[in-house]
Amino acid sequence: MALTLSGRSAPSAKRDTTLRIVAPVAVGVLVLGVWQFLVSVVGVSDYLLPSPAAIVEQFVEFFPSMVSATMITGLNALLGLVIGSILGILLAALAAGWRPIDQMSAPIVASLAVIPIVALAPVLNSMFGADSQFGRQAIAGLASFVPVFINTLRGFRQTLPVHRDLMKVYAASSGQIVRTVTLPTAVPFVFTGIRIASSLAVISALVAEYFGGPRGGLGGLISTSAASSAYPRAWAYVLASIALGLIFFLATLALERLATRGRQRT
Amino acid sequence: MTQLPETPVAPTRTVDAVTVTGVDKTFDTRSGQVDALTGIDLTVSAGEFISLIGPSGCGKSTLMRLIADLDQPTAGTVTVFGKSAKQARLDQDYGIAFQQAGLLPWRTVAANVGLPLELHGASGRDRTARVGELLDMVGLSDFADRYPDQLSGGMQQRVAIARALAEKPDLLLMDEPFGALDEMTRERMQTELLRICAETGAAVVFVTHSIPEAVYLSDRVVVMSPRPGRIQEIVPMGLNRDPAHAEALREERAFFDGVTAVREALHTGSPVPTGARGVENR
Amino acid sequence: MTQLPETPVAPTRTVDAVTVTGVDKTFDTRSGQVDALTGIDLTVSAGEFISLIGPSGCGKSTLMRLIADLDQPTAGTVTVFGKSAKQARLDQDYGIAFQQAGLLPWRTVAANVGLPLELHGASGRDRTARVGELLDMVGLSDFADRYPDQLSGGMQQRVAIARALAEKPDLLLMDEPFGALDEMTRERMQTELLRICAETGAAVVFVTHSIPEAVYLSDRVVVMSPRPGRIQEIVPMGLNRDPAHAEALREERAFFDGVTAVREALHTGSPVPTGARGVENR
Amino acid sequence: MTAETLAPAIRRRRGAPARELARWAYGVLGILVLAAAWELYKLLGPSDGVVIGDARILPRTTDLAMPHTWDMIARLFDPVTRSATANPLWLEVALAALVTLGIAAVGWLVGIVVGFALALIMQRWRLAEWGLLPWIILSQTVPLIAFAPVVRSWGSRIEIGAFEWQDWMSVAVIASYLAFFPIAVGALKGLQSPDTIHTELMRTYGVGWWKTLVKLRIPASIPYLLPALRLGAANAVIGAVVAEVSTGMQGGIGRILIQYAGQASGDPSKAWGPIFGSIVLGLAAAGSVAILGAILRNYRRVEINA
Amino acid sequence: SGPADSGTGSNTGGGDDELTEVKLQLQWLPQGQFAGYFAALDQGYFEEEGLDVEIIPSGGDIVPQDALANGDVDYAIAWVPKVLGSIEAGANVTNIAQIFQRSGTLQVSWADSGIESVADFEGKKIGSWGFGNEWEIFAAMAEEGLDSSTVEIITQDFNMNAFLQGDIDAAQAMTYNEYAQLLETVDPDTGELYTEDDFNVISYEDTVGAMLQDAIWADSEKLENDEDYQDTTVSFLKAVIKGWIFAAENPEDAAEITLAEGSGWGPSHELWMVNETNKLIWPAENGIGFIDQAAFERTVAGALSAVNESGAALITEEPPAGVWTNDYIQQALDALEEEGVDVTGENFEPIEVTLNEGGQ
Ligand SMILES: Nc1ncnc2c1ncn2[C@@H]1O[C@H](COP(=O)(O)OP(=O)(O)OP(=O)(O)O)[C@@H](O)[C@H]1O
Ligand SMILES: Nc1ncnc2c1ncn2[C@@H]1O[C@H](COP(=O)(O)OP(=O)(O)OP(=O)(O)O)[C@@H](O)[C@H]1O
Ligand SMILES: [Mg+2]
Ligand SMILES: [Mg+2]
Repeated sequence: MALTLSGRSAPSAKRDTTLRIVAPVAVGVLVLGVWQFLVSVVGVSDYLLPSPAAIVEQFVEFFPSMVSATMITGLNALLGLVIGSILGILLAALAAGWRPIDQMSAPIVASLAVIPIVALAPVLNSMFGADSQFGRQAIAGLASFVPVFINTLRGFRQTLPVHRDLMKVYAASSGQIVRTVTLPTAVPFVFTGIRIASSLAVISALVAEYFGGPRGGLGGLISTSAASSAYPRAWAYVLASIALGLIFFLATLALERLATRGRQRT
Repeated sequence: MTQLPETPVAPTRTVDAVTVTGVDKTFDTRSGQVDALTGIDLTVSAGEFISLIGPSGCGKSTLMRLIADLDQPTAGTVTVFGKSAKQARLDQDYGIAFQQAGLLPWRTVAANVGLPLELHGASGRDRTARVGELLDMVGLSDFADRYPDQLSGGMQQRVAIARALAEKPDLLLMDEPFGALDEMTRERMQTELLRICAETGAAVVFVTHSIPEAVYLSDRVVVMSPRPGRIQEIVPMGLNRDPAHAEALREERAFFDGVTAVREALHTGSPVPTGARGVENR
Repeated sequence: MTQLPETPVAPTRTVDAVTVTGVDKTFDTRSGQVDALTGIDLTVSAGEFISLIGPSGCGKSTLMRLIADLDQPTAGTVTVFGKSAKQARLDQDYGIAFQQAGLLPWRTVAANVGLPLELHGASGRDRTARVGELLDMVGLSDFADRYPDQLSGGMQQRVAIARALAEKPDLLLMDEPFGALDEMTRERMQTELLRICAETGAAVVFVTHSIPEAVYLSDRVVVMSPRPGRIQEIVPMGLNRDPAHAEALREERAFFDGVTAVREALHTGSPVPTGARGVENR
Repeated sequence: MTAETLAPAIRRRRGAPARELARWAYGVLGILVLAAAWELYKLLGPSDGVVIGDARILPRTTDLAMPHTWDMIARLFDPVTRSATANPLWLEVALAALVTLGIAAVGWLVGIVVGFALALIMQRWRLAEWGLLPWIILSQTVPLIAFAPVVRSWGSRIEIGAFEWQDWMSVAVIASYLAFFPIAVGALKGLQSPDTIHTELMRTYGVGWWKTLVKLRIPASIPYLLPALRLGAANAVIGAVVAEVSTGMQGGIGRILIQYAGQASGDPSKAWGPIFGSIVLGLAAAGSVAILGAILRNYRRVEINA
Repeated sequence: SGPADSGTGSNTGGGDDELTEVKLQLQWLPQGQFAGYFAALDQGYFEEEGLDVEIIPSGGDIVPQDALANGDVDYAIAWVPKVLGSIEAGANVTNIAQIFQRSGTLQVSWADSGIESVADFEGKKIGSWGFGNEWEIFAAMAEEGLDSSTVEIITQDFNMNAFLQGDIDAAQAMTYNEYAQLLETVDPDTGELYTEDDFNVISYEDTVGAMLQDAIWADSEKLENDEDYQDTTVSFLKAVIKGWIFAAENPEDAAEITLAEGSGWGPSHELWMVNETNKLIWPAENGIGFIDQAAFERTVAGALSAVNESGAALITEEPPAGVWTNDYIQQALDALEEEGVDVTGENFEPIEVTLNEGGQ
């Protein structure tokens, strides 16, 4: 079965599409069922691991606060993602155009790629002030910057030699080359970078809330709820943050698909 | 294939299309110098079809790139229609097609064909008209709004040829344009190329690996030998290239003789390991 | 090319190598059913060399995959040396080679050739000996410790052929094995393949797009036509395939006649768009 | 993760020594330029930063917010505290970094085992891939901090004979949670990477899934696995640091990170020590995978950018 | 001289198997705030009582009462209001000793800010650490009719930079820690350290919002059913009391001990912390750790009235009856008094501590 790579039949093609949706849902339901079973029947203490039912109940009860918290954190993540992506693309363009910039930025980008957000959050908070959301946006921006930069730079280097030759043949100006070949080639890579960055932006914006600033975001409420042992509520906020992450992921995935529409697989 | 609206043009220029004189090309690589070409002399008349053939690495592509001014010779000169290669490139005196069609995947067929016109500032109206003409010529009018990945390899190659013809060049440079196609499609494309050349009167420098292809298409076949790349022999073909006759040609005695002549010229340059081989040249 | 230590083996099996009877193959795709093959009947005798030729999509690869038991027919039967295709696969009765050499890039040439032996538990000693023999046969003894990326395309293809021969199969299946090579290398490989076949006495089913290649190599050329894939005609070749004569053959009248015959058979199946075409069959 | 666009295979070239040297020189220059920009902005920028509307788009330049680079460096060589037995800051940071590195390594190994096992299951059964992959992707949107206490609490109940759950194990588990993800995705991509031609070849040899796995899929996965392992190593370090902060484990860099952050009002330069430490730590972890790559270079004859 | 020589955590019995193993969960990193426990360990008081105590520090997300409720540890140090929330969520824990008799929480603003009382918070940016440390603020604000819609609550970092840089108008600060951080910071205008005169200080102890802080919590169920645990509890409390008495009498030594246990503060800051912590404990009218019913009820009342920014109340109903007990602390106090130990600290005198820059 793993080795048959030949074509699949039409009914099975339809079945595949169904299974692709059913399978993950089934896994989810199964896990939730076992979880609920452990808590409500086997009697695993629901103190630390609340039952799914309790979480949903809290989610509903605190729905307005869920929404507002998701908006606050989501906005931070979004602004961070946008700022980080723009910076990443601009710097990548510079680095692609001028090799020394690339080599000079290498150690800095490598460092940014491995630095834990928790390490930078307190420092950035002092630098940008704890009274605004900007520190968090800056953190989400930094986290987004790295994958966008790396992927964009790679994208700028993907121009096919045959396309370069073609442009030379047409005696195209460097502006024309960038517009007609370099940029369109890089676009799918840029969007791949943005997709990878989107999850990072959300997580970073969330974690940054643990280190000070205005309250009301998801991160802060998760910790506040957990600190008073309101675990079902804490997990309800976690649920909201998963939903937020998912929205970001799906939105950027859709963007990526849009950008690569009608492209040849090379 | 629809008939081209314009009447076929006879070659108007009297000056030679390409003149290559004493050209050497050496590449500096990490592992030392590579002599890709030495002492190349070649003249291509206006409207003439010549093929470059030879084993891999003999410098066919390099020679074509020198003519296209995509590389500069280490020694010697290349002139195109009496100008320097660079000037000819800037004047868009030639069109070019490569082994990979090299279409821009994010552009439709029409936008790909119109690319050179767009880059050189042709007005939208003129462009649409010319692109329509060109797509007619290569028989792809129905595919104008498709993207390259929706086309077969042969169709893509036809788009590339249309693009090369966009600015009505008097010289076409083609580097194994049919290399990736299957035999039958290839034969069809060859016939079409001959028709197009007859219609436009352009000179062609055609790189290929296939002896029958070279023989079928060319006025003269330039046989090259490697290490360092030299011209082994130039084999003139005396075939009747009347389009009406094109298909029958492939089964004629003269065609097979041409094949044999080119084969023997090739084998003189690089010895065949086993079996008897002909040493006579035509 | 070194001489093979063993003496050439005459085909020992008396049973036919391949028998295909009334085979249909239909693919279900999203856009509906595709009839890849219909009513295929074909027998390949032991030691016989047959080529499958035909336009792209006519089902050549599909037919070969059915023989190799990489796919199952929708109707009809395929037997290989009198057994079911599956049994023949499990018994390693055939060797196979594809258009891409398909070598494992992380294995040396020797380890690639030895792969099937290794998988079937041959002892290290036996393996080394057999790999040495095979590399001798394809003339790559000096490259045993190289990696595939250090070889030219032709050399890679020779390694793939050596690998296909590793278990001394009585049947070789080859799907456009020389498709990616340049003309000169290709001719050389063809000559070598003939020699190897003569040495091992294996039957060969050879898929190709090149008419001269099919004519040069085969005892019989199976010409296929597309939509749905059928056997158009089986053209027998009566050429003198004595290895000493191999090279001269390409320039003989009989060879060109064979080419013409196959061309015409091909064009009967799929009409040629322009020009006159022969309708006579041999 | 879907159709990750892979760059065409490229051959790794070893640069000439001079070029290599230039690369390093430019790298150092880059750091110096960054430091110079920091100082220049600190000199010229307004002390309350550049504020447009409500947003401070450039940071404050006070010593509290932006200590001098030389102060940060100098602070590394001062003792941690004035107590007589105190180590210099860099040593304290280095010791803590080593502790964290050890834990991250354990987490990384666990992540490799789990990630690879998942990839195998998903490769073997298409249904498993469809059922699990979305959840694996989703798992990375769960904030780590949410379940650090749960892990610690569950762990503390594990006591089998002489084996007792240690705090650092909770940290390692959380580190592995971040590390397994790229490895699972990369390994899956790698295991699925062999061309049809190769899998069919194995089929013509009449061998089953296991032999195909050992002889074909695993070797073929290595070019995909190496970048995944590198990402996994960096993630393991990040996870370990976060988990140390979260569970309050002693001895590691996460602990001194919050401790020194707490002292930043009186000693702003000190807080940068563990930041530098964690960068070095992450680079070391990611760099050590490069050694693995060198050992396995014969398996990377086709280079993949993942 | 003591088991502390081999450090915490590692001395699990070491052959001396008569000792009862006890785990104590702190609510933060090791520091002077917990000097009494570390002193009891260092001075061998636990050992004298037949206990082998492991002190477990905590970090950002470890909730001590949860660790206790889950059976991870035997005793936990935690603030009363936070535990009240946990109890309502189902934690079965009992306050057995109210070590801090007074609240040490301050709201610090600049001297010229005009924030003199909780009522002045209106429309201001008020700092708090979150993690359940904000309930005193919400309770005090509730009394003044303020809530998160009229006061902007901002989460503070681990340090006072947000306040020093003017991001927040009034910062939450513990007398023993953050307030000291302010006093060890150089005023960029004068080049000298800030002094107490530079700040307005509101002490929650003086407001209705005051809540009980560091208390020792035990597992209610075991307390009820497990006699060994009851005995251990009394022994444990005895040793803890002795530890705190040691810290009161020898603040310098106590500071040394916590520094050796891994407190990362500078020496002067550590000493300040021990000294200020002592002030929150001593004098203890009814003996250290004795729970004052009135104070407890006031905490409960505050917790009932406080509503945070997500609209959630800390607790919605009175905690169950068994939430605190003086039984065990009383036994421990009595036993010690019999030995002639002063457990009220009648004569307690804090020392004067001079803070150095950066707490050094
Ligand atoms: N840019 C380059 N740098 C270094 N060497 C080069 C370069 N381009 C070509 N060469 C070398 O020059 C020689 C001729 O190459 P060229 O591509 O012209 O051969 P070709 O005849 O087109 O071969 P093929 O039939 O394989 O296309 C080869 O040895 C090749 O390795
Ligand atoms: N796995 C498959 N699923 C669906 N259709 C298939 C599949 N394999 C082949 N086909 C279809 O069957 C027909 C025959 O294909 P096949 O690959 O055998 O042709 P071919 O003669 O080998 O062509 P080529 O010369 O291009 O290799 C084609 O129309 C093809 O689209
Ligand atoms: Mg070439
Ligand atoms: Mg095929």
